[in-house]
Amino acid sequence: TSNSDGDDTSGNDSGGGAVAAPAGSNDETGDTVVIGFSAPAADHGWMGSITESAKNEAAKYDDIELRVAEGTNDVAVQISQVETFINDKVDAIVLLPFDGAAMTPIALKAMAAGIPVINVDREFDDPNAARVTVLGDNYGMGVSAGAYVCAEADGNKDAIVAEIAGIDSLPLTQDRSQGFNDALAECGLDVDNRVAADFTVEGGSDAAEQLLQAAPKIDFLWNHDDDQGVGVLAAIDNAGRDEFTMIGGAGSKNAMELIKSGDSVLKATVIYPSTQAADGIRLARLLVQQKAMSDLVEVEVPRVVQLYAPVVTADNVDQYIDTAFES
Amino acid sequence: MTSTPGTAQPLLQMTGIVKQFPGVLALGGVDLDVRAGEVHCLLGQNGAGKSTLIKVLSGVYEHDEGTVTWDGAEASVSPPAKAIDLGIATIYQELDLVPHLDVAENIFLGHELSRGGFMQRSRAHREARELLDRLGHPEIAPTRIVGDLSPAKQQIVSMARALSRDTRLLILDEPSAVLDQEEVQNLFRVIRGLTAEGVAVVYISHRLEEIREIGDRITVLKDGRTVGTGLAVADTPTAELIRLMTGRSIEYAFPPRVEARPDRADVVLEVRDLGLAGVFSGVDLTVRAGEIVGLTGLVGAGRSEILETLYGARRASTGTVSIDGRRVRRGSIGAAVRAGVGLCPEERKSQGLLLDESVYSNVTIASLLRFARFGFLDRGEEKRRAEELAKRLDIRPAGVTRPARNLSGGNQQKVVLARWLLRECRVLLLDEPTRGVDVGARTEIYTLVRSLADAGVAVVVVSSEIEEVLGLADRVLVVREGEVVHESAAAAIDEATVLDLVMEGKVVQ
Amino acid sequence: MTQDSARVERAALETEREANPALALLSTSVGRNAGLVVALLLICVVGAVSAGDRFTSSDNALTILRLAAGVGVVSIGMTFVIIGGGIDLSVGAIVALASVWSTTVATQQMVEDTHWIAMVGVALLVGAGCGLVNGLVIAYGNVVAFITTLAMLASARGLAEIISDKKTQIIPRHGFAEFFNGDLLGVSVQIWLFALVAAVGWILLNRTTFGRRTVAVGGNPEAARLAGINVKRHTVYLYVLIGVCSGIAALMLVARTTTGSSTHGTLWELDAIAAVVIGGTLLTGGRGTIVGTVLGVLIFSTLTNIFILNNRSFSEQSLFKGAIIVAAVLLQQRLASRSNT
Amino acid sequence: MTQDSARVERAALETEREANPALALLSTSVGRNAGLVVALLLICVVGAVSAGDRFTSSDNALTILRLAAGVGVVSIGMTFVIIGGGIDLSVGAIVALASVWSTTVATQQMVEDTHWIAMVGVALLVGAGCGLVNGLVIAYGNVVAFITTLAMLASARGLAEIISDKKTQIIPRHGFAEFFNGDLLGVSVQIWLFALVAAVGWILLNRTTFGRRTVAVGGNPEAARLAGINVKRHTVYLYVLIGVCSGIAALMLVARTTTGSSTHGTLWELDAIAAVVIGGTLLTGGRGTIVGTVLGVLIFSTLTNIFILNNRSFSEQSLFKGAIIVAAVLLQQRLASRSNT
Ligand SMILES: Nc1ncnc2c1ncn2[C@@H]1O[C@H](COP(=O)(O)OP(=O)(O)OP(=O)(O)O)[C@@H](O)[C@H]1O
Ligand SMILES: Nc1ncnc2c1ncn2[C@@H]1O[C@H](COP(=O)(O)OP(=O)(O)OP(=O)(O)O)[C@@H](O)[C@H]1O
Ligand SMILES: [Mg+2]
Ligand SMILES: [Mg+2]
Repeated sequence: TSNSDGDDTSGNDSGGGAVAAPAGSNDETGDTVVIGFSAPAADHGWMGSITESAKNEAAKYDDIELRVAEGTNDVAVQISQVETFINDKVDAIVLLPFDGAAMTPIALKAMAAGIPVINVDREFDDPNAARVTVLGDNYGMGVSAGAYVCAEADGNKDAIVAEIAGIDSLPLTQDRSQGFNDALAECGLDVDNRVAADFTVEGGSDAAEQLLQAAPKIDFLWNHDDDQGVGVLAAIDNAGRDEFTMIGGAGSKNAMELIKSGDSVLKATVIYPSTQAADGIRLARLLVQQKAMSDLVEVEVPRVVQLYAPVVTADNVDQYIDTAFES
Repeated sequence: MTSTPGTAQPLLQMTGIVKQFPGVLALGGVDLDVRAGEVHCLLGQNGAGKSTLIKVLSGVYEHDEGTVTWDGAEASVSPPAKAIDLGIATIYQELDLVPHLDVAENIFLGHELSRGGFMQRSRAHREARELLDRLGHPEIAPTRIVGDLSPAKQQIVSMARALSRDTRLLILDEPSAVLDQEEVQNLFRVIRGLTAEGVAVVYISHRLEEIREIGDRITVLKDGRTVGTGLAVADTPTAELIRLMTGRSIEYAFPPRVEARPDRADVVLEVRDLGLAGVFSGVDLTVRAGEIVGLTGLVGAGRSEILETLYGARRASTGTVSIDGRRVRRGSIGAAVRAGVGLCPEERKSQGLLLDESVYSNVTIASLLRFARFGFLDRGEEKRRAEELAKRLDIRPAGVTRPARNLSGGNQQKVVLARWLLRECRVLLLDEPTRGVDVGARTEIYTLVRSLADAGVAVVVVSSEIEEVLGLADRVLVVREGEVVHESAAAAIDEATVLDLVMEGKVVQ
Repeated sequence: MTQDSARVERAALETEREANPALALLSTSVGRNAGLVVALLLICVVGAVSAGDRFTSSDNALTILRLAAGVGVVSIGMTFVIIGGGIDLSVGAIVALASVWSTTVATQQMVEDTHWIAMVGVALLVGAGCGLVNGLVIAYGNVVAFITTLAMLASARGLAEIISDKKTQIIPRHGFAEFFNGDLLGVSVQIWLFALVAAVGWILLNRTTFGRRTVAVGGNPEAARLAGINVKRHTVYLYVLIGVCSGIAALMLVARTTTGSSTHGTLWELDAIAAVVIGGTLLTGGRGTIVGTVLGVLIFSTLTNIFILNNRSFSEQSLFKGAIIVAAVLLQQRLASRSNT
Repeated sequence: MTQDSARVERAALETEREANPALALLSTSVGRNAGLVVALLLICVVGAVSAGDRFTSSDNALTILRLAAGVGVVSIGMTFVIIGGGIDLSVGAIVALASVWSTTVATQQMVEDTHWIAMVGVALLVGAGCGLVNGLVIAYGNVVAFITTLAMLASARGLAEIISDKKTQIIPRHGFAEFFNGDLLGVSVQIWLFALVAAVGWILLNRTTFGRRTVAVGGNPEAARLAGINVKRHTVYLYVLIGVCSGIAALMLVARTTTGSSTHGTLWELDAIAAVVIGGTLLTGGRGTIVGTVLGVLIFSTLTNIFILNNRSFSEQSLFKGAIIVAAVLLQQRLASRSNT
């Protein structure tokens, strides 16, 4: 998984002191690195956890000075934040853009100014705009969810599949849906009802209520995001429906607890690591201090790191529950 | 009466004008002809259709039937731009200025002096300056923001605007309502100058003395119909005019004062050293039960402010107000109302009425608690009481559920009076109670105020009409530039003396 | 000229009404909002045709009403504020703050020690408190309502985020959710609450001194003041009222989602204002109806429901929603007479 | 009562002004917005103290201005609409639609065949077209501006999503971005554009018949009509004007991001209205200043910048922003005399 390299939980407040590291290891304190960090507005748990885990990660190192810009969903404001980082001549910028394509020109400008940019989650449209790209696997998430449905449907071609997407206009949502559709097509299924929410609890609840009304019977329901999932589950509870299997997305602690307990319609969730930005921070530090990734032979940090999207079920939930984020 | 209207062919002829508002026949066949160089007066009670007629004439409304002949040819005057192009300039009853533009900009609004869309500001200022000088008001700076001017000065600006175009017919709808006597004389001087140049003037007023002074011929409207047209002013006695307007004979006079009112009546209102920084100072005033005290002075002397301050609508900077011997908290209308004070404000529409609300809720608004149990209103009772008052004050039309907006000026004034009658107040403050009110209603209001006083109410009246104050009040205070310069019994002073006091601050021999 | 023609139309209707008893009947309460009723019926016809009995089922009707309930409660408060000549952009943020505050560990501790009614108290107090601040700044600080409540929007949401640390706070199971999310006579308590708030709002606006004063304060504040009404104090009351409504809406949302969150109620201010304005309340104050607002809320939620039943994309929904809103208002204008029900 | 005390104050100020030449000077143009200038200076002092020369550097000043530019251009248009008695909630959506339309394959094909000026044409036409529809519905359909433009918001964004299929559309490299995102005399073209639009707006409002008529139409529409002004037509012009401003802002955003997207300009309507209102323009129309709006825009973008520099969290920023907005308005009220520059 993404956090297999000894990353501890984002929830616990271990941040503060430096990690005592043996001489010569990557964790050894080096020259102070100033890192600018900017991400979209923390309007849902996953995004909140992104910023938080970045901060916690930075706090572990005495040689990182992190500058966190206000989360924003306005590209004009986010561009301005990056400009400020450039003016400040920070050593590296970790950027989770609201819109990857729209942030490309300013990222290029930063790179041109000699500041390495670490692109997280939402990809730029120009490979030169980032030194390193840390990606979740949105398409893969859809595929994992779809494959899980196919396996559970077990050949039943009439199974009714519903989908509650996140913010429809984001490419990541489109990728997830695409992956889901492609995987379902493999076993002859398709999405019968689809609504989009907005990653918030309230949006999830409204969308689910309407969806349940529109589809009197459902066999499988994939909900892209466990934050809005809290609302979705509340709506399902209210409607008194339990005839279907629900699959979540992102992998919140709350969702995993429900999976573990087994007494809810939520039987699985597909992980989308919220520690990407923390990885970005680490990579930025390594880059600036001209170190490499110690588990790799390479003498340079790689260009792309793509994280894996595993499915969590009751069988393997214990393995993941500690690294899950709180919504 | 300066020029003799000579030409046989009238400049303007309106025949059989019909204007129907849904549910109201505002004009039911009106004829009017106006000759170049004359002052043609329009007379009629509130709601007779005078304003509607001139709005048809200036293109604001389109008439349903009838013809308008201009200069011998049938003409269409709607929309306003067309009327303006013909040379018809109008000063409407409701002020029609833009508050945040300056004087010059208001004067030239709609026909701005401009080149290629850009304002020629210095030229506009120069020409505005000339117009204002011509109107006898050099003190109004063309760069002043109109909203800061007093209503009287705003009226002057409207006038300047009318003159800024090439005018052949000037329409004035109750221009004197916001002017004091001095200003009215000034206005007449300008009108005479215009008629001498051959401009025709249509003049609307409820003040018959003015008609006598400036008018050449008169057209009388009643209930949207012409009942007399082209009457020469000189040949028509006032009684006849009133009979035409009202259909009955009313004595146009003030109700008789009860002479030698005993001074022993209780003092109800006592004002000591009242002042409002920068506006007025040192006002002392004592009003006994049953007494009517008049405040007069020039427009802008500060009379309205005195009333508003003692009512608590403005926070006095000095002095005290006591009702029945008890001090009233400063700057609190609530306290004043609870102590039994009521105010009929100067601007009926903007300060007095909730125009879109029904008559009855306008009447009961100051006494809501009387109709409430645990906050719930008894609307039936409200309507009943309002109807009673409407009957007593003869408010027409009778229905109390109509919106106040649809009432004529005089009837709107009665609605505000009814509000305080309902509250049975001890002190009644009236600011220009007969402004824009017709002869009939005016007499009714005088009678009403007097009967209230006789019932023990202490009344304070502000009016710019000296005659009215002298006729109605028992005692008169003359206010000049924020100071009371004279106080005496109304019987002991005459109009000329008051005028001297108002103008000079002392009696010139 | 808009006003003029409206006035003329109004007068026309009045005359007609006097002549025609059927019209007179129509002109009472609901009839005054005839245009909206017709618009809503038309929308329902479209729903029935396009989605058949999936739309017409009583379950679906309840779904629409449940969706309408939260914003509906806020819209009732908004009706008062707008009639009173104000505006409140902070309702959504107040909903968020109240939802967060009533789901904190401390509040939940309190609930455990006493009763879940403590949560209700907290939410209502938070709402009333925010409303009080708004009202005081507007009435006594003379800051325009738009700016004051925009500032409150930013502050309340910021505070909600700080309190919740941007986490979604899930409430433990106790009587609260059971009550607020339960059923009564087969209808969700949420819907009952909406109905109750609307009914109380109607009575308050049409039958009490408070309502009469609200109309006066919004219609002509200067005249209201000179008639002895304490306009400033009344203005404060109005904002406290909408604050309390926001508190109630927060409780409903907490029960429905079993969570408190700083993202709750996002953009509800726009939804509420839109519902109020489409319901015929003048944005300039002085005139408006509760019935109109309720119809406005229902029109919006029915539209959303139909689009989802038909599996239409959100984009198409947006595109048509715009056109339908304008059409509804035009209809309303043609048919409606003025009223202050 | 607010008005009354304002009047008294005004009168007092006028007398003072006549006596004191320094005050007279202050009362011209910028002086009329003295409160805002002071507020902005105070904010800058806070910036300089807390962030040192990271704040005061000229690079940072340019960053602030670049951030202000896009919303700034829209705010200038909004100033006209609000002074004219209207409101426009659809500007953000129009920005999105114009950005999408000017970056479609078809438009880019056109650009290849002719010149990148074609993109400019498309964006301005889309903006003007949306504004025209808004204006016609408001002026001739008598639908209130709030509802009309709310409907346009939904429709325009919906259409933008449909056209772009919700994908971010990236423009190929040609002269367009180079020009609109380039520098001129060391200052970004975006800033020049904002300055240009503000200057043209100032002249238009203060020195042309169009501007004076806008004040008249917003201040007293009936009087404007009686003076022979075609109020309806003028209203249409105003919405076309803000549409064109939105088109310009769209071009600036496209150049900055090299993309067109249906999410561009989200909530810009609120930012623009807030800047205009904080700049002293009356929401009820009839009064307002371009200088005030520019100051309002700068206050907001400087605030944002300082928060970025100081590493403050979003939540704290929100919390303080609210308080600062109210404080700025109170300051403005204390210091400002009225004006119509
Ligand atoms: N826009 C309107 N809609 C409906 N009725 C109207 C309208 N304007 C005027 N009326 C009615 O038409 C009649 C004539 O009104 P008008 O204003 O012309 O009277 P007036 O003679 O000018 O009265 P006053 O002396 O009070 O100014 C009145 O009954 C009035 O209520
Ligand atoms: N809008 C205003 N702005 C500034 N000063 C004003 C304004 N209105 C009145 N004033 C000032 O207040 C003082 C009193 O004016 P006001 O017109 O109320 O007196 P008044 O005697 O009641 O005259 P009126 O007959 O017009 O009511 C004057 O000095 C005037 O200049
Ligand atoms: Mg009249
Ligand atoms: Mg007065």
